[in-house]
Amino acid sequence: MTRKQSQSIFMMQGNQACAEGAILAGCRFFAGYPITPSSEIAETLAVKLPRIDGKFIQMEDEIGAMGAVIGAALTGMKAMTATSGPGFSLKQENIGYACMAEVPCVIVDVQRGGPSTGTPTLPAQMDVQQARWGTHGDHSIIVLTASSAQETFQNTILAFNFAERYMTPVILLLDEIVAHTTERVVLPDPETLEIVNRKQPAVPPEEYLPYRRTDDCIPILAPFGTGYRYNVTGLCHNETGFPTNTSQEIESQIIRLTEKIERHRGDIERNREILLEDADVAIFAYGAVARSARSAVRICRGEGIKVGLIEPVVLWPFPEERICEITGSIKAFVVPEMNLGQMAREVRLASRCAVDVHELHRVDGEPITPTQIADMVREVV
Amino acid sequence: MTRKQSQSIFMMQGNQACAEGAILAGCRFFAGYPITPSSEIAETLAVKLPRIDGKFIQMEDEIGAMGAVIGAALTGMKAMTATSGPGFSLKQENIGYACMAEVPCVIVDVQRGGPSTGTPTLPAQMDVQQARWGTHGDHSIIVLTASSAQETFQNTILAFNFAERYMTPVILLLDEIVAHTTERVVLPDPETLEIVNRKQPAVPPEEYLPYRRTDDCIPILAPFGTGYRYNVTGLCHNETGFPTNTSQEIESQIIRLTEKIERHRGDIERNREILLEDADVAIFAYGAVARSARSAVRICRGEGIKVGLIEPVVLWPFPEERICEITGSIKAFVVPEMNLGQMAREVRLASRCAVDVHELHRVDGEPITPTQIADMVREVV
Amino acid sequence: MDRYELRLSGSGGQGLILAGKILAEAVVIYDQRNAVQTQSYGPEARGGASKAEVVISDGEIDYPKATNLDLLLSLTQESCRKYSCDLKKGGILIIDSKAVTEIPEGEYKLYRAPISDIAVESVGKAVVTNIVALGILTKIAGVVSEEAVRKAILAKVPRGTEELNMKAFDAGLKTGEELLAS
Amino acid sequence: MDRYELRLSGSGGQGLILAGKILAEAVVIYDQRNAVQTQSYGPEARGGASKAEVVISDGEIDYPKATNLDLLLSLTQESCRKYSCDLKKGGILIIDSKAVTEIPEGEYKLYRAPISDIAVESVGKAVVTNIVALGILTKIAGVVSEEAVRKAILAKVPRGTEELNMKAFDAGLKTGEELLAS
Amino acid sequence: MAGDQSAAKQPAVIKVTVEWCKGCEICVAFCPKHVLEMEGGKVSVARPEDCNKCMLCELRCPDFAITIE
Amino acid sequence: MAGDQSAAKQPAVIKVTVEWCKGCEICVAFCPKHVLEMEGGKVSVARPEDCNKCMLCELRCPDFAITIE
Amino acid sequence: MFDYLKYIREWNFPHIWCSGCGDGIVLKALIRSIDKLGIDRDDAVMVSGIGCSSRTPGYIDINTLHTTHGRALAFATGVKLANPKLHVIVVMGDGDATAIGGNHYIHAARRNIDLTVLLYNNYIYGMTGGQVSPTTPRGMRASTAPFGNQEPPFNIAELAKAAGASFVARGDVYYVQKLEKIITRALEKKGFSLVEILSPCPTAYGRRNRMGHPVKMMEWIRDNTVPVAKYAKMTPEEREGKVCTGVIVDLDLPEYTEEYERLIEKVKAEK
Amino acid sequence: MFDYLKYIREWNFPHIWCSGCGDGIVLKALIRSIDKLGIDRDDAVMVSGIGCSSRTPGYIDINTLHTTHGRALAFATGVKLANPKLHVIVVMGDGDATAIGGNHYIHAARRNIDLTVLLYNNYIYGMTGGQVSPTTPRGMRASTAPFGNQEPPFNIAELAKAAGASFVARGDVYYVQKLEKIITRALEKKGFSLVEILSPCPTAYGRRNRMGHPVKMMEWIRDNTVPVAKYAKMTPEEREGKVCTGVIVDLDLPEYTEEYERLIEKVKAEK
Ligand SMILES: Cc1ncc(C[n+]2csc(CCOP(=O)(O)OP(=O)(O)O)c2C)c(N)n1
Ligand SMILES: Cc1ncc(C[n+]2csc(CCOP(=O)(O)OP(=O)(O)O)c2C)c(N)n1
Ligand code: SF4
Ligand code: SF4
Ligand code: SF4
Ligand code: SF4
Ligand code: SF4
Ligand code: SF4
Ligand SMILES: [Mg+2]
Ligand SMILES: [Mg+2]
Repeated sequence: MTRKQSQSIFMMQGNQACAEGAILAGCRFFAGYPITPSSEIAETLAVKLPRIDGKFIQMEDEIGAMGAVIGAALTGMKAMTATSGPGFSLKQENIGYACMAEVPCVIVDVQRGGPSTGTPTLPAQMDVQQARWGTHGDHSIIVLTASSAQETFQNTILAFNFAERYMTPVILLLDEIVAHTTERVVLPDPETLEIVNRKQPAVPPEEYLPYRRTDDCIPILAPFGTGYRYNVTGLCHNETGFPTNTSQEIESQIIRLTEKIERHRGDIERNREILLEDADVAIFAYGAVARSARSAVRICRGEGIKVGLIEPVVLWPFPEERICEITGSIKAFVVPEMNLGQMAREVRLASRCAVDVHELHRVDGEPITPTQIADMVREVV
Repeated sequence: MTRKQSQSIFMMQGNQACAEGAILAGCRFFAGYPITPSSEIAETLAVKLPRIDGKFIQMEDEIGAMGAVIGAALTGMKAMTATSGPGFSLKQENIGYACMAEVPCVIVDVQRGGPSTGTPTLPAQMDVQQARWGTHGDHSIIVLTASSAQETFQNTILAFNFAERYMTPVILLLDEIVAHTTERVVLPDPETLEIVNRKQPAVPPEEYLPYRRTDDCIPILAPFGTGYRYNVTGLCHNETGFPTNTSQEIESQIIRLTEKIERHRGDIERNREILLEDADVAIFAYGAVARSARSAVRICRGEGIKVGLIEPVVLWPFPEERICEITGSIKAFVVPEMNLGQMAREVRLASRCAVDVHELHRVDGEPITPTQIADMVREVV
Repeated sequence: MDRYELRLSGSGGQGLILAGKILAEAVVIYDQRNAVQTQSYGPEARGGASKAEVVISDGEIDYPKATNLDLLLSLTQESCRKYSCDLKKGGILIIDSKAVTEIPEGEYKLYRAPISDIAVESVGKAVVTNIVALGILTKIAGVVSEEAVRKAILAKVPRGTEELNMKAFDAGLKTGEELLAS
Repeated sequence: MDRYELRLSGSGGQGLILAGKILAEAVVIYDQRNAVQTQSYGPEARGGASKAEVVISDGEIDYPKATNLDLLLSLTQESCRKYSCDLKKGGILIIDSKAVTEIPEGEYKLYRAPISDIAVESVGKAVVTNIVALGILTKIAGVVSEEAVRKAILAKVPRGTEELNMKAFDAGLKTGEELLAS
Repeated sequence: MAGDQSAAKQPAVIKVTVEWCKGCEICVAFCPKHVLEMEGGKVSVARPEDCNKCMLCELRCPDFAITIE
Repeated sequence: MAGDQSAAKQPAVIKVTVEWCKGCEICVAFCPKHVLEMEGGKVSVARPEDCNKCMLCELRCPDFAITIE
Repeated sequence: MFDYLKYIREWNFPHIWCSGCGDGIVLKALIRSIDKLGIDRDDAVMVSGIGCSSRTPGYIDINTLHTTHGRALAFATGVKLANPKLHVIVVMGDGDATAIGGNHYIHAARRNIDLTVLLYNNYIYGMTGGQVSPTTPRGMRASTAPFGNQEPPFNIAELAKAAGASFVARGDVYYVQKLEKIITRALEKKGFSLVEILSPCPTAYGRRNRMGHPVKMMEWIRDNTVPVAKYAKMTPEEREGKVCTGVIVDLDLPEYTEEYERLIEKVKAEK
Repeated sequence: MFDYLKYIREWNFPHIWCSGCGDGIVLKALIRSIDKLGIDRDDAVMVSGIGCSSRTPGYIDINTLHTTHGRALAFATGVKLANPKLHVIVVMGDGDATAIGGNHYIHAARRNIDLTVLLYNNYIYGMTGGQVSPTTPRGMRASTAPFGNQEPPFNIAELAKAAGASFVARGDVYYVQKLEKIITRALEKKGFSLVEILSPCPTAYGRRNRMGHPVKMMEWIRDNTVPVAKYAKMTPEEREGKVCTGVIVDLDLPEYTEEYERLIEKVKAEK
């Protein structure tokens, strides 16, 4: 990573941009376990964190890394881990713990092809459903993505902000192309960044209930060591944080875990839209594929084809309403993905099957090209 | 478990029925790690397997258990493991390995409430989406369920048969009610059971390709030690079983993993249907909830309400076509689930949003009652 | 019979789960009717209140839990307090009169006997309280044959304790008879 | 300029990834235009053929991979064989004439020089082959300023090796000039 | 051991939190002075005057149910 | 050590699989008789006549690229 | 009179442990040690896994963290590294620590991170109803070893020692004053301090192995534990069936979080 | 002339390992041992995890199973227990075996299941480009220990010993004839047999630590390994920086699958 002297322009990989974003978001703890194509995130933070009093630890495995991140987060630190598919699978149990105990943290999954070891160095987008459903039990979760190093930088910050605001693990799903492409990143003046820090209790310890049922459904967890002695558990628990076996308390907790995300869709959802106003066909694309989709829009518009593009920044909660709205004004969706149609099914569901959803799959480890997308758009029109 | 002398009628829990089914299906290897509410499966097999030259091992953790099962299966044995949510999450990486390497085996997940440790002893159906998407990477998978001890017995056998026929891990999803309810089970004469054993190579070792691209997409893996020396890997591989980086080979493999299940939907799908012919409302229910749904149908029919019931035995691949057909003749679906609507979304998708899908959720650790379902049916009519 | 629901309740370690299993097996295996048996797991099952439920029917039993009890057996005050509200109108409540002193209000038939004392008196051991209770219940509920329960007990209790348990069962039957008669 | 695609290819350990990074940084940081750089990872990167790609443009660069090459640099026979088919008509092929003896067919402009020999001759070390190649390419492609590349080299090479690398770069520039002239 | 003696002189106050006692008998079995007994499944202080305040019952009670003052 | 002597008498046949040799120099560096040399990044057999058939080059070649007969 | 109430969460009592379960005895010893050392409750964190013993956090009034099965040491590593000022006490069962948690166990020991580990060894999986554990002695019965356990057990303390722990000890709930002293030393020690504690499970282990009564289990401990010093002098035959208690390892080794602070200083100085 | 071709999958050559990587040297020693013992290729199974060393199965013509990272021993346990007639050889890297795979490592050793384990220790994560490993010596550099590793490393062999392995040894690729002998003994041993092998990684470890050239790494091994017997007589100061090689443990202990067969016999007799 080299910096231009006068301005804050850098050349960096998506993985490095992620590390930079984390630091500016206030992340001071990273626990990880190396895995291609995510390792540069760890490697960058191994160099940078100690310089700013942060802590970097390479744990014995991904499960331990996820556990350490949660432990650190409970002391009030902003904490993160990064991995790829196999490690993401291993982290699932503890990600569920973070959901249940409502511990803010960020998990980066740089996807590879799969299942299993699959194609460790080739791009894919095969973990998008896993990011939503990978852990057992009912819960909701926020999942972001990014299509460039610049967006990776920004969305890493966003991920931390969401984690802190909603007291929840947030997943950042990248792909190998975004992670490993070195490109221009403009780092803004840190002062100009919106940084969210979790709420602190406003009541004295005697009155404090960590999981108090509030209007916004979000708990306030005091950092360990600040005089608020409470209990954190992965068992169903009540407002005090102690385990419960009472049906009402169980129900209220499980529903709240989903509600606290669902209810704030308005704040969470973010889409980047291009030329959708008059479009007949809408491309739905994310990650590196969105880049190709942008080119495809340009190509097709050049040919007079009315095509637009929606790029969700937040994959989950899925932008149901927006897709539904768009459905009203278009004739078809085209959904190119480096998987076998994992998000296309969501588009179909959100569009209430009112228009055709054309799927473009690529699972051979090669990126989807602008031409491929343009071809399908032409076919569809 | 006590046997009636003259006939083969037993009283047993669903968990015991699962163990009995496994034995009759030919399972001779169990590796597990204790977890409520699944432990009785292991405990039953710990007693029974050594008596029939089978092997039981309690591994150090669920990850190891899943690994041992795959290793055993590759020697030609029928092998199984059983767990609950937290363990199911941990097994996901190696389940993905079994998908990728196409190793037949059965994984039982007796669901608890969650996420995380949740409610270890209370019923839930919160892992149905995880069963489909829990591991990273694109793949397809067969997931069965059961609503009684008798069905658990039968479907365990079915699970082994599917595993052996399609060379794939098969998941049996139970719930705590089915697992722990002691009830009557009639064990059929073993001779009358259809038992499938995986194919053996028909060619000599020199001509043998373990992952040869066949019409039915299903590989033939010779047991280790029988003279066919080949390689098994979780990396993308070609017909020989060796790792590949060639796009065509990668693509062909990833697509085949899904194809081999999708193409055989006709053989795999199984639904139990009640009074759907003239129904205005169809209840879609599975597991213990299906029992309550049956009562609800009886109650409602008694009141003259035209309601029917579809109980999928196979949850994944989801019975899309059948749901689509049913959609044509009904006005609404009612989907009661002990989760927040995980299968309801599939019903909605399969019905192409053509009729209303009414969701009935219960996540407080209590079973859904017949009355609850009947009430909703009445409301909907 | 359409559906007969029983709940045996007390504290963990009183052997009520076993009693429930014996009852259900008696019905299914020896009386050749239908029954399902469930029980509480979890922290509840350790120390605190514990319960076993049996639902008996001549048809299929869809919903396996007992929610509208025909009969409740309570060996502890706590379990009686907790579960008596689930008794249907006109249902049967059997209590250990030594343990349950606070009798809940409601329209039910009450039978009380010093069940654990009877166990100690009949065979000298409190461990068979569950079997004594089973005898009382068999008599009072009248939904399962004595012979069937007897066979089921013999099939399920540890070898060497058969006689002891038979004695306890007989003592229960006798108590049940007396209660019915009084 | 709309889009200019380069690929630097050879074998793992020849420093082509670094060369690609230097080139991209020169364009972006010092020439203040746009560029993206990608590379091959994986088994390929170890031992076998290795490649770094740079796409240069004045606008946004959506698709980051080079598929229709304006310029291909090949330092090994294997990489030349593998990648030359991606050269666009009229594109530029620069090869190390010692390593690549089998010249692929096609409509392109061919430049050959004993690049690694030049490295050894100019500074006595083959390790700077990548920088020599960068010099040649800078001259021939004409898409990045010499000054920018020079600065980028200085910013990226290990401390203490600056002079060495400048010499190598100069040797490359000179070779490039000669090639253009010839 | 003057301390011991003076302590022994003052009679021990043995407090039992009955609701917490689970009747494990550990305190009873290992009381060197046989001060304690079981009664109705719970501990009962039968001979408080014999107590030597060795504290062993308190130290070993798993249920925080018995204390010596 | 008659065996050794007679073996030494028969000149060694040193076979190199050039396509497999990755030029690590291990064989060259540890050949006690300096039989081998590097040439163009690969091993080359410079002085076969000096070889004492100690086999060390073969044993230590990571690439199955050199054998002694 | 020692005031336990100050340290417990009275509202959660009576606790869920069975009659005669040793876990409550350990908790009391720990409380007395904390009190003796004057550790501020606000600065103390207890981290546990899943199991009967791991329910301890529910009862002690400090910062408590009940994690996932086997992962307590990983969470605890995060807590401690993030805020080295906290006293971190880790509570685990034998299954939790040495079966599913075995990897975190050896790695936390290797790093010699300053955690005080109380490992309740009851030779069984209590919480889940009596399955075999990596510490179940050979021949003993468990629900998943119905014919007697045929696997050799771990020597938990030796494992910690080989992995690099700076303090390794073993105590039991019969000799409870000795246990308290050991726990106090472990709390004082800077570095990974393991205290393995023999804590009987009459319900899941005792009943299956002819020690159903809590008193029998206490007697077993009384009769089969031997102080380290004495054990050292015993012949292999004499050692058969005996368990040594006391401090086994006490070394001065660099502690992980202190080393980390040193690294930070070094790196910042270089910058 | 030894015919390696009989045992290798020639069509996969040249292998993926870097120039000077020690892994190929180990493979050859293993092949010679297999040949010497006359093990039938059809009855031999190699199980590996993920890593450079774990790519070995691609090159040897026996039954081969390349599993997931760290889990080789779990898969191998399944293979061996299901069919005890198979010779099961497990190949793992230091990260694979002792980082993510640490739990399976200690448990397979504890069970003393008959697996021959070749643990390639190159002090680094080779495959993923040079991250620190639990065996990286203090002070050495890795991509995730850019200021020098501050964690103490495992003594892999001591760990296996403490966990219960019946055979523990260490070899290296410089003294390759000795290595071959050790591997042969390990293959012959009935029980869990660990051979830790110092196998250099010039690319990911050497380059970062002033040993970029394969020859330098071989020299390091030559100059810093000491035979067990000699090591035993050295003072702690003399031992500093040295690694002992040879057979460290060789005990007669009950083997797991044999014990299991005994259990089956017993249970069947009881029935
Ligand atoms: C991932 C996972 N696997 C399994 C379990 C089930 N489980 C809960 S506690 C436990 C073992 C308890 O044994 P131990 O650690 O010895 O603690 P004890 O109850 O004996 O104190 C198990 C297997 C779980 N909760 N999570
Ligand atoms: C679950 C999982 N985590 C991480 C990885 C990435 N990974 C592959 S190999 C490896 C480590 C390799 O090191 P080592 O085991 O020492 O083998 P070497 O390459 O040095 O021979 C890692 C971390 C993976 N494949 N799977
Ligand atoms: S203090 Fe000692 S003597 Fe007194 S009651 Fe307790 S155990 Fe007995
Ligand atoms: S030790 Fe405690 S719980 Fe046990 S009997 Fe005595 S007072 Fe009761
Ligand atoms: S056999 Fe020995 S002497 Fe001959 S070339 Fe090889 S290493 Fe040198
Ligand atoms: S040891 Fe082998 S690979 Fe290395 S230089 Fe010699 S022949 Fe070539
Ligand atoms: S089951 Fe065992 S360990 Fe658990 S609380 Fe009961 S006695 Fe204690
Ligand atoms: S990276 Fe290291 S371990 Fe991997 S092949 Fe290269 S030298 Fe060997
Ligand atoms: Mg235990
Ligand atoms: Mg390594």
